[in-house]
Amino acid sequence: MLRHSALDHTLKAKVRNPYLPHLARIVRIDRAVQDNYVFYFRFEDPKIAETFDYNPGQFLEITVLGTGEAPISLSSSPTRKGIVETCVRRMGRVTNALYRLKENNVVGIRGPFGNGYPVEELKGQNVLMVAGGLGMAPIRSLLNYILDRRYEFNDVYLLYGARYPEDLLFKEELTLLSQRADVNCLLAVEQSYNLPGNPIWNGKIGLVTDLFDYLPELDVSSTYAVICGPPIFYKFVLERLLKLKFSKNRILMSLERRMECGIGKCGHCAIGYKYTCLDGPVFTYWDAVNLPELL
Amino acid sequence: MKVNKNIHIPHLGRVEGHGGIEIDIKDGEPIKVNLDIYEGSRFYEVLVLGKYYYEVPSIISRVCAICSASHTLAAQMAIENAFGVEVSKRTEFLRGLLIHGGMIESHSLHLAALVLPDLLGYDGVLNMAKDYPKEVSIALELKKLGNTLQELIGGRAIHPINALIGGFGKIPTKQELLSLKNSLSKGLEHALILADLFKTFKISDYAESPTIYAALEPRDKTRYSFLGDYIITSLNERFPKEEFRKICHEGVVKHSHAKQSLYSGKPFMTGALARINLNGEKYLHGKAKEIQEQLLPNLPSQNILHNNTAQMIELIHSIERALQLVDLIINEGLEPEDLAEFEVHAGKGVGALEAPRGTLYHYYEIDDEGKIVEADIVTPTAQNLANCEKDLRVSIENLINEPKEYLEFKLEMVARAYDPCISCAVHLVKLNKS
Amino acid sequence: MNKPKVGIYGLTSCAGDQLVILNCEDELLKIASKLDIIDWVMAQSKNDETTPLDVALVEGVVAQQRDIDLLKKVRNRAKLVIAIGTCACFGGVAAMKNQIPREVMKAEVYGDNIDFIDSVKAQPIGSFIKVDYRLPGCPIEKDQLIQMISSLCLGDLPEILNIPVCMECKMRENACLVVEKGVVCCGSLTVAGCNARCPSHNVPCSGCHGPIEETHYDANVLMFKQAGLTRKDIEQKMSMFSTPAWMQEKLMEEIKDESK
Amino acid sequence: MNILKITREKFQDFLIGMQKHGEVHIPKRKTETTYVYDIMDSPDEIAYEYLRTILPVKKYFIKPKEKLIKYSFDSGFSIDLEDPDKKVIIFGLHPCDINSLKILDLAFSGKYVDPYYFNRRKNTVIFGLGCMPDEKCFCRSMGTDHVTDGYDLYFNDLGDFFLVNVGSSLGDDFIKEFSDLFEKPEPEDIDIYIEKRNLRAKSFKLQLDVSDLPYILDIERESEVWNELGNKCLCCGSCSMVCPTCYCFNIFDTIDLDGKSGERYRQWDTCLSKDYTLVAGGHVFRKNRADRVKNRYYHKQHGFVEEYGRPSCTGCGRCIQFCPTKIHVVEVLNKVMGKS
Ligand SMILES: Cc1cc2nc3c(=O)[nH]c(=O)nc-3n(C[C@H](O)[C@H](O)[C@H](O)COP(=O)(O)OP(=O)(O)OC[C@H]3O[C@@H](n4cnc5c(N)ncnc54)[C@H](O)[C@@H]3O)c2cc1C
Ligand code: SF4
Ligand code: SF4
Ligand code: SF4
Repeated sequence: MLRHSALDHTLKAKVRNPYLPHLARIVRIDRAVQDNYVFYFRFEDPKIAETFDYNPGQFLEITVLGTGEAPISLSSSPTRKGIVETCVRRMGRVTNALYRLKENNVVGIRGPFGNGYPVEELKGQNVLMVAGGLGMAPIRSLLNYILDRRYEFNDVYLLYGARYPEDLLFKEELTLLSQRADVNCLLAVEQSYNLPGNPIWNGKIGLVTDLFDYLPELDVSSTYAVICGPPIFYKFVLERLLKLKFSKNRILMSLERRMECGIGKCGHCAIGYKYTCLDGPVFTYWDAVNLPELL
Repeated sequence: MKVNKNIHIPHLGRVEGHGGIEIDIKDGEPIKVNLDIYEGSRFYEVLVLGKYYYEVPSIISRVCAICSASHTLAAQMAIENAFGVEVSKRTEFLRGLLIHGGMIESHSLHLAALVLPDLLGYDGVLNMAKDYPKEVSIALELKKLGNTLQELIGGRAIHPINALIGGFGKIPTKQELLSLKNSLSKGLEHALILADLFKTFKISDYAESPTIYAALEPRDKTRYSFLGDYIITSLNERFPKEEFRKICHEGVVKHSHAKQSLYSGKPFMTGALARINLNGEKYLHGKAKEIQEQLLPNLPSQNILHNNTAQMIELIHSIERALQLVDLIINEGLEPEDLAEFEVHAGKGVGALEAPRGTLYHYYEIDDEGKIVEADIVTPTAQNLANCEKDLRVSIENLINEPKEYLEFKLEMVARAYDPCISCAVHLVKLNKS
Repeated sequence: MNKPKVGIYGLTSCAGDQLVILNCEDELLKIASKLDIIDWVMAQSKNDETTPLDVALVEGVVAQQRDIDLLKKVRNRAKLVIAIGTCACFGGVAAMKNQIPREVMKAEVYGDNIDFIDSVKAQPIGSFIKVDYRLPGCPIEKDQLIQMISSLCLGDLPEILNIPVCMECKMRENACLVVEKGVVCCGSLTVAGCNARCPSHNVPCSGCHGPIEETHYDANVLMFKQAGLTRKDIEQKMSMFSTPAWMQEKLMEEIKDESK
Repeated sequence: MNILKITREKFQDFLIGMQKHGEVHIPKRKTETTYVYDIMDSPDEIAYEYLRTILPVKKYFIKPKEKLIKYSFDSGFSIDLEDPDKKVIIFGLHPCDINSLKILDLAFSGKYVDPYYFNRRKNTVIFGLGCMPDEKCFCRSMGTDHVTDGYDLYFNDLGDFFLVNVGSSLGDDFIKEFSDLFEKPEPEDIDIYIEKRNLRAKSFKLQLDVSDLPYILDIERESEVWNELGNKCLCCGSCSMVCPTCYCFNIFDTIDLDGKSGERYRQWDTCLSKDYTLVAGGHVFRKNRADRVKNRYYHKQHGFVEEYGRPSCTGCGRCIQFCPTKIHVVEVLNKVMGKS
């Protein structure tokens, strides 16, 4: 065990305080999807704004002043500096309070935290991204990262499903993407009412798992599956992936746990000896199977 | 000119609990004068039946928040009386301190939030604060002092938890007591400023009428006190507290959830004015005595509006006495002490003390197992109800030709002068149990 | 949000929670400047009884028809209804003997043949209307109240930590009364917030703040029985006061289960 | 190692002398069966016989409730340490207590270092005190019954005198400062120590074999023992509060009445509480009490071992003494291992 050292304590007392948020200003709120707004932030300190770096799949701790803090995934890509983007679903106290804020209001941001996706490992590989509902938030970060360095990756697939067409996050962006030749982007909704006033849904109707049928033959030994969605989504998507004979450590999934500190101290997100906030939120399926309670 | 009026004040503002006044005047005669009480019934006497004796004080404290310390102590004293428990001197001092805390809090709340706005012409303390910030902040400081005291001794400002049968759970530390003493000295200065303001008021006399007064005779016959074993009245009678039913013949009144007390068929008054009338001249000392001589030189007073003046005098007395008690307690030592020991057996007991609004009586009958078989609680507000209706009648007679709104306000003032605690009044007293 | 319009109401109660508001001596004037209190019978004589309210604070238990009427009126007027105090949240002391019919109680107290007293079984306000937030306590705690008012002014409501009194008791480094003296203490069943007031005064908790969301009656009954207490004792002591509405029913179930 | 000796009387003078370096805290008796660490008014209050305080020394480093930051709508976030330079000298830590700090050091270091913890760590002087185990101590089984570092000075109580080990340069400075109070031990003194040491070694009654405990726990996840335990546990959290190595906390914000500024606090939490794993939408990951009690044992004896190579339990026996329903960690684990 560590030997007691006064010097060590003195040095550690002087580290940058990881609990201290930076101020950031809301520069834009995209209210396209009800209760799933996209917030665009810019750090007040220009130096931080320019240098803030992260991995796709990492998350922030966002403070609404006077209310509290919540962990929120980054949706933007580190390849596009200056603005950080998050997609937030209105769930409870903090998220409600965030929805009360307007453009030009300030929030506090700590981070980035968590491991994020192993992008270096993904390079030169095929990447199959599968997202359900709000799971698109972190996947979008990876997607944009890949698009910005498209040449570093092999074939890229995105399967994304939501309940209604109105619920699709980043819809415009993704619709444009489906027209691109270098990405295979497939969207599906469970139901479409084609309500008057809403654009007509010409896409696929069904579950996200149905989109697997439209995929070409995959070489699973050189493909990573990156998946994110609600619990029930994992159940069915994993079934499909295993049927395709993916190795368990080629399936990357994001997990959600209660977090208070985001830095591996408060204990809430610990599963066995893994901290979702440090060792996750991205885990391989192998880890997931071997950490009891993980799913 | 014959006057016909119907006065109905549905929510008597700024009193504890829910009450109203209903008055019908026909041909210049008040034919109906009701002090209406419609706070819901909580059946406290039934709630405590079958409960163990030690649960009673904290249940009964919930009869009324502002009198919660008085109720807790009265219940404890009644139960100790039933079992023959002797408490230590220090416990008695601490209890005294707790009572004074309640008195300081209650009197300054009443004066600040209710009486001063009336006398100065505001609808409430919050509006009055705009023009009289100093007086309001002084009154709030005093109120806080009473709460600090109750918190320290009782463990909580409302519904004390530290006062127990046989003693106290935790004894305050010397440091805490010394800092309390500091606050008390400052409070005394504040109270005297408030008393100066009182000197400038002319108290009107439209409600004045002959009244019978009743209060406890101080146990310690050397000074003004809120503890005593004998009831004395302005009819020069004196009887032991165990005979409290003599004075409190209670009857249910049709319009109200409370009961009214009559003494020999007549209404009577208990409370600050009764205490000052009966005990003031003889037992007050110090600054309280000086202030009494300035504010109420001619005792006894028959004017209920003087009840507020009497409260002002008592406020000063309570602070002075609390200062003495702190020293007495420190002298007794502050070591932890076990609760007084006693044997549980069947018995009956009465606890009586002077609560801010008047004499409070608790009576319990306990069985061999220590469970309550009968309970009876007579609160000051219940005792005062009949007298209040009498004073309202007198006021109407004197003010009959005044405009309705003015009359309403003056009547409300009479009701408020009693500082009625309606939650207390509807604790519901047991009667004709077969 | 600009100054919220607030009404403060007392149903059948000891007025303790309203008194706690008045007991915020240091903050009272500030509170008055942050909130537009337009209806508060206990503290002011001119009251607005019709304007819609942003927030209504309701104290007390429903014990008579008049309370139900007032409550419904308040609900219709107010965007947010907040129950303050254990009576409003859970029924409080007054609900202790709900198993005894009101008729019998009336007769006991007022004598027979009295028919004018309007009284219903004592119930928390949630039995009649939707309640948006609960601030328990008998009476409520000053610091929690002020935190709630501060949050309200921002348009929020504060988070109430759903932890038992035991945790606060240990945080204050008290010796556990159950371990040390073998008495019945309701700490583990009761929601924290009082900073373990009673155990810190060597007095067992009687549950005045009401239940935590998840109350483990089974384990408590088991524990006290092992400590040699009889079923009757446990029942009596654990339903001592304030908590009866929630405690007695579940507790009785547990005790019944035990006898199987 | 530098070994010295000090008589009991002079030791008291030493502690009084230490008061000029900061607040001296000592174990004091609180009630019939309990002790607490608290500030020393006089050395006569020291309860040398004490074995365990209600709250462990962690209370000095992560307070039950402490302010992390303050914020204002105008000027943003800032750190607002109360008394950042306050020096505290704690006397009386037994080996398990000193080891508990070394375990907390691990938890509060790592990728992100907790500056609040280490600031207090830096400002605190640790004086150890030897002990004689009772029937609730099982530090020997957890390997925490002795220390060779982690303290500034260590005092072995040998009746009329203490044998003193110097564990840090700072400790050495104190010895120099009070050199007239300390003396060189005689060989007989060392003999007395060895005798006492042997007696102590024989005095451990409670035992837990942890050699393959993590493995056993792995395969006994579904053991009936956990359900029995779940039925008995009140989820009161007392065990976590008193445990020297339970460090979970909640974070919450307060806002001032003026609506312009506020503070962020952390407060001890426990994995026994249902809300511990509650996420938005109401999902709770450990719904059953059994899962929660089990989690506490698994984190100490399994998770921590995988992470740091040793269990985080120090065998201090606090959770045994303060569990209202008499749940006994060693009995439970022995039962899981089939040795009831
Ligand atoms: C790594 C990670 C990434 C996330 N990314 C996103 C995202 O991109 N977009 C999005 O909308 N949501 C995301 N969430 C979920 C989001 O954190 C919760 O919805 C949010 O914390 C709810 O807070 P609230 O105060 O609004 O809800 P409430 O229900 O009022 O919260 C109550 C309490 O539970 C805690 N809590 C509740 N849910 C969670 C949770 N899921 N994780 C941690 N603590 C929780 C809060 O700290 C709070 O103390 C993410 C969660 C995690 C762990
Ligand atoms: S300890 Fe229990 S009874 Fe006492 S104040 Fe707290 S919740 Fe109420
Ligand atoms: S689990 Fe129990 S014995 Fe182990 S360190 Fe914690 S309190 Fe002590
Ligand atoms: S102290 Fe005992 S009853 Fe309380 S949570 Fe811990 S194991 Fe359960």
